[in-house]
Amino acid sequence: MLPKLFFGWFAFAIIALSVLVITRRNPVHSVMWMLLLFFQIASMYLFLNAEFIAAIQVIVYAGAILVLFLFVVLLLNLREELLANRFINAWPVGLVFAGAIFAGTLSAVVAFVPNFSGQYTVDVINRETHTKALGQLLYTDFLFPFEIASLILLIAIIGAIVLAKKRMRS
Amino acid sequence: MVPLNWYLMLSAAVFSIGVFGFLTRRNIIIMFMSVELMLNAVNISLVAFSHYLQDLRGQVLVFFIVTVAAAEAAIGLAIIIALFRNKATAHVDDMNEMKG
Amino acid sequence: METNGMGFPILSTLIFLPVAGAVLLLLIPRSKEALIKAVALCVSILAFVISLPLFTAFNKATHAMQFVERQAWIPAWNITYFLGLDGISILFVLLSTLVTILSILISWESIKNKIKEFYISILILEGAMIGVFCALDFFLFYIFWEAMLIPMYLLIGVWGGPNRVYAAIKFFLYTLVGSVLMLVGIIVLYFHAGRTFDILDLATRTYPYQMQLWLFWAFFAAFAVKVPMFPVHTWLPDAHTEAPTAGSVILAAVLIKMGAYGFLRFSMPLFPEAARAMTPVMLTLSVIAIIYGAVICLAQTDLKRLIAYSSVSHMGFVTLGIFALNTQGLEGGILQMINHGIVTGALFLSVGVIYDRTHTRQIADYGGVASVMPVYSSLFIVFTLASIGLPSTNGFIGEFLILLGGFTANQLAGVLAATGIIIGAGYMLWLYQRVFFMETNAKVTGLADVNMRELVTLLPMVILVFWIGIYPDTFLGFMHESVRHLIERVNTGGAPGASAIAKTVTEILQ
Amino acid sequence: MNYYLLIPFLPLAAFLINILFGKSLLKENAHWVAILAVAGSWVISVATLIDVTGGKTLNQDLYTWVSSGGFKASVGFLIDPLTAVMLIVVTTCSTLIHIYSTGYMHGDNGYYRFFSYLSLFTFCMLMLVMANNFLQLYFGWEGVGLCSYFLIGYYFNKKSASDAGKKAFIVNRFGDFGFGIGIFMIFLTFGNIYYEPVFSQAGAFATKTVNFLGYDVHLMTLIALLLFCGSIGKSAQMPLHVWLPDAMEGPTPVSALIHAATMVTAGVFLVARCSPIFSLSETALMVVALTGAITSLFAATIGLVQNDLKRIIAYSTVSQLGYMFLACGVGAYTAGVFHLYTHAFFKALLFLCAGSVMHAMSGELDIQKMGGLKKHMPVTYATMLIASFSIAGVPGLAGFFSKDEILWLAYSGPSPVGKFVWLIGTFVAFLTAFYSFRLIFLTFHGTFRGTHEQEHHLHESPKSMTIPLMLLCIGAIASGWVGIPPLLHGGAHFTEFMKPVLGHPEGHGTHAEEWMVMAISVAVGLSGIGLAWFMYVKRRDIPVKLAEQFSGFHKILFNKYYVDELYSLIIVRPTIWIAKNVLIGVTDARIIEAIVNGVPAAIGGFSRQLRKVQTGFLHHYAIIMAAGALIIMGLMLMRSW
Repeated sequence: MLPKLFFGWFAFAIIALSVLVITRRNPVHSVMWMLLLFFQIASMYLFLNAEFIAAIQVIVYAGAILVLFLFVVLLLNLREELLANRFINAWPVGLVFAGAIFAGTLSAVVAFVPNFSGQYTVDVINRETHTKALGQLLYTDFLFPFEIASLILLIAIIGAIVLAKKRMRS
Repeated sequence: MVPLNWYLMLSAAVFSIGVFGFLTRRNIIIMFMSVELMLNAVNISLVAFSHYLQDLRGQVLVFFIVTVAAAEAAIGLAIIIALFRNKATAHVDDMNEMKG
Repeated sequence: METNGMGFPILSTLIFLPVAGAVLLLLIPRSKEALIKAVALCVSILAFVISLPLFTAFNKATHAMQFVERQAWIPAWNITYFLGLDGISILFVLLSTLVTILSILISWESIKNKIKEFYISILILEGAMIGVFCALDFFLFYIFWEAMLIPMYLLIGVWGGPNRVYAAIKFFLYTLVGSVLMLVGIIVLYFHAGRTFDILDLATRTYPYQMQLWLFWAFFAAFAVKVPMFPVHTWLPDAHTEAPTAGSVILAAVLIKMGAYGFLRFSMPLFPEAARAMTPVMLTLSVIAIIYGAVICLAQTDLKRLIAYSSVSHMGFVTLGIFALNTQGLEGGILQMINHGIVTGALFLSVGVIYDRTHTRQIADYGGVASVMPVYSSLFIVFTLASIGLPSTNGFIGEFLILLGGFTANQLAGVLAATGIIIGAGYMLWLYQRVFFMETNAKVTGLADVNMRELVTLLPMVILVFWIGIYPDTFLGFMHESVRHLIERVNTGGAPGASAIAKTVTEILQ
Repeated sequence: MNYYLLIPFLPLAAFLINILFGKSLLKENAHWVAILAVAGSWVISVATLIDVTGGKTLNQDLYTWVSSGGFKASVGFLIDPLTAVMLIVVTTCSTLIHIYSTGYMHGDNGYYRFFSYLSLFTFCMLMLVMANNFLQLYFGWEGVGLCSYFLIGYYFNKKSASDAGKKAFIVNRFGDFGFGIGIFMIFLTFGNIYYEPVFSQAGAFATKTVNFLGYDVHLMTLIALLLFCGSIGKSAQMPLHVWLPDAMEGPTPVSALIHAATMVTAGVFLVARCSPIFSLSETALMVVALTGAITSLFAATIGLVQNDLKRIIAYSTVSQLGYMFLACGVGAYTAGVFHLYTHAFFKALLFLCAGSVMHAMSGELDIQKMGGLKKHMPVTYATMLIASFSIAGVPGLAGFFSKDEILWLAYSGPSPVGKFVWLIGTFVAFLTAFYSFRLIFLTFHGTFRGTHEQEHHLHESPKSMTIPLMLLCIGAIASGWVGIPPLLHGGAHFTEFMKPVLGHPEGHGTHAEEWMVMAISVAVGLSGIGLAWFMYVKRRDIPVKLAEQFSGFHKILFNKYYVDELYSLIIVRPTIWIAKNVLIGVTDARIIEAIVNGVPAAIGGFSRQLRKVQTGFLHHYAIIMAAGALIIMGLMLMRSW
């Protein structure tokens, strides 16, 4: 019963925070709500035996990406935007589409029953420790994608610098 | 024990909220955040799958998604800065430079 | 790797030397214009010198491929790197290497912007052209065939006249549409013959008649556009008119020969029955092209456009000879391809010489040039006369053999085609009169006669005009065996002993 | 007897030397090379003639020119009596005219060019007459046409001259069109284009018919008529005669050499050379005879009223060439060649005299503006008078013997149209005498009608011009003496000499008839001269009155029956019109280009519509993307149900 209660709390918090994130007029507020949201998600990950992912969620998402967002929002100085309409005029269309997607996904997952069991049971992970198990997998089977991911990050760094740099000559 | 379906339904809900935000908000930064929301929805379902199927590969995927999200955020925000510098607006319906 | 009897892979050298030269040019700073030109010229001359041994080492007594190079390339698809020459293709290789030198020389002063890229394009074009004539593997052939398009497209589109972009795109699309159909044909052949691209191998098999017909028309699409044959000729005037001199020269001298070469190398030996069955259609189209092109020339006001339309007419003669399917017609057709390359190439070179001075192509802007540029006029009249087929020039030998072959195959075609000779004299002499005779136009007074460089450019063509005209055996000798073999294949391929062409009246009567 | 090779190649060498070095080195001395070469050829030709009279003939290949499959043609030489005579005609006229030209062309700034063309012409003409196969004949044939083109258009800055040159070349191409197809037919028939085997096998095909373009025709008639097409063009016969009068734009020595003595007679030479083929076809012979007869009459009538000195002689040439064809057409090839040979001398002489007159008159050509020149230029007058007597057929002179032989053989020969063409020939003889002497009287007699300035300049031409006149004059008098008929106790040596090559028809008539034909021809000739004297010396008002009385007819004659205009109307203009308005305007522009440009334009139009989908608004793309995702999701769900 207890896990279900916790889940209920997380579900409620995550959905509510999500709605808050997308409905705030001021982006700074949105970012703040999102920060809370990420903490909620990270906590939920702990209940799913994924400590490392929870850590990443906090460190990378909340710590790095959101800070980036915040910087940009502050940098842009969006005073006029705060007075204008938040949504496009045709927002009901968006609602219909989002609803349809929700309905579609729901209909697919509602009856889903897991019928597969891998080798990483809770016991195994507890014994090996989560970080080590994940690390082993990353550095063996997923070594190549891992390296590619590092390259992507490198490119993103360079790209961000090039894009955001003020043009000296123009 | 919480059934897997609940997590998936939660994920679907968050995803749909993200979609709604992306489709309806005018502010490009909020749209961007909606995208992050969708990514997180997917992460939730992946972690849940990983837990219930007892397979760590789902979490490896999450790891990569986080990486890509970071890269995407860096590039995307850089673009937004460049865009704002030229157009002085963050409202996407003020921009249609790519009109055919 | 089979041996070619030369001790080194001469054909590969010929193909890739110009490409290497282009790479070398890439490394030279663009400010060193003189060096760029010199290197381009040296590379082209070197290629020509290397190609000369082909001329002497060629064994005229056999129709087999010579100087063969063969190496597995993409074994998974059974693609080989397979080169070789026979009596049909060898002369075109020599023509290509010669014409490249001349087009580099003629562009020496007329090309003023993007010099480096210009010479790179020409050298790459040379490599691709030689590749087309040497390739004996369909895949390799198609690569060269398409590779040729790009530098030519650039030559027209970048260094051309005012309407160059339209002309370049027209040229490109026209050719591409044709080539794509050919590609389909090649793939069909590949699978039908059990996954081989070997042209020689494919040319010994028998295909179902219906399939031959379809493939014949697929290949026809590619080759007819290149020739160009009658209904698909309209890219040529635009391309020629807008192209820079060097582009026009290469286009006229080599590129449009590839269509006719394709008929000889592919359409006929691969689909002999279809070729025989389609002869009436091809003869009709050829005759239409001859007369149509010639009559249009009568009303042209633009020098290059006139010569371009005359190409349509002259290439009509070539296809007429080829599809006469007899020795005289075929040998005449092949020789006429060379002739047309020399004569029309030379005419474009000559027009380039005077265009550099006056910057106008309108015939009405000229007149009386013979009084100011006597040497130039003498050279031009030689090419004019060769173009109208005066005996002792090369044009005569080719046209005579073609008409003889055409007349033998189909009297009406021969007679109608012969009217093209009358009209040909009409427009060329009209052109010559308007440009060189009559009162001296104010726009041409005081022009300098040809300088040393231009003389050196035009003289080889003059020599070839008379060489082929007076002693054509040097060149016809290369063809005899290959042509005999080709006729054998066409006449007996598929259904043995189906028909014997080239009957004299004597035989019919007796 | 290998020195014969030098005959054509000496002039070729002279041509090469002159064209390459004439401008820079030789300049005013260019004529030396040319004259030495052609004189050398003349000497060898004479030697060859002596050899041939001794019974030698020669048929030898130099090298194989073209060979392809069963087709072979070589550069080779055939020397027989016909060739020997032609060699003499060509080299003699050529030599004399070269010498004459040194005077006539003196000071012209294209001096070297002129002589190099003359040498080239001589080379081509000699190749033509010495050929031993049809392809080499064709080479010479086109070669002389080319030289004619150059020389007619020698004063190329003049539009009329360059027009005339072009016209000559293109009109000739019409004839060569038939000639070429004739060669094809010969090859298809005999599998060979060498004279020797062709002529020896021709008899075997005498009765064969062949399908030509869907019609069954008599093979030999077809070949003969196709070859005759070439002759019509080259020898300016109807209907392709239009180029020759215009060709008078060229310098006068050229008119004398090319358009009177040698090149234009190549057509006659061709018919004579192919006599074994022509003789097998009565129809072809009849066509030849009638073409010749009609042309000679037609040209003579035009000659009556022309005022241009050279054009009158040009029409006279056309007329005389008609005469030669008339002779060949009745089977009297020897007579035709005999006339060719005598005609070369007196007609060249006439032209050179005309050149001499022009020289004196500073280029004036209108005989109405001349008159009384005989006292200023006695040599020219005397020689031209003799030439005119010769052409008018005054007994004892060259023209008399050849013309008489033609008329007699036409009258008595086996040809079915013989009597008819004899009648025309006799009438033409009258007209010829009349217009020749109209020319003489208007030019040399009476009073001078030009400007004072011109009168002041009148002078006899230099020695370099008058000496050739005198030498040719000897030819105009004496060249006929080799063919005096047996009736006049002559040996008819010419006929005997030619017989092995050309054969000779026996006239079927009595001596009385022969005397009658001769008498009539002499009578009409003399009466023509008399009438001319009466009209242009005695009663100068008659021609004017006649012209007024028959103004319509006079106008037609004066405008040469409007043939040029007719051709322009039915051939030239429609062709250009079609080229401009149909082929360029409709087929190329409206049909082919419409398709070629239309397809891309249609695709372009479609994409212009299609690109409106690209609004540039991010939300539109987002919605479409969501819709796409929904559709995919829907499809997946449907599959799982």
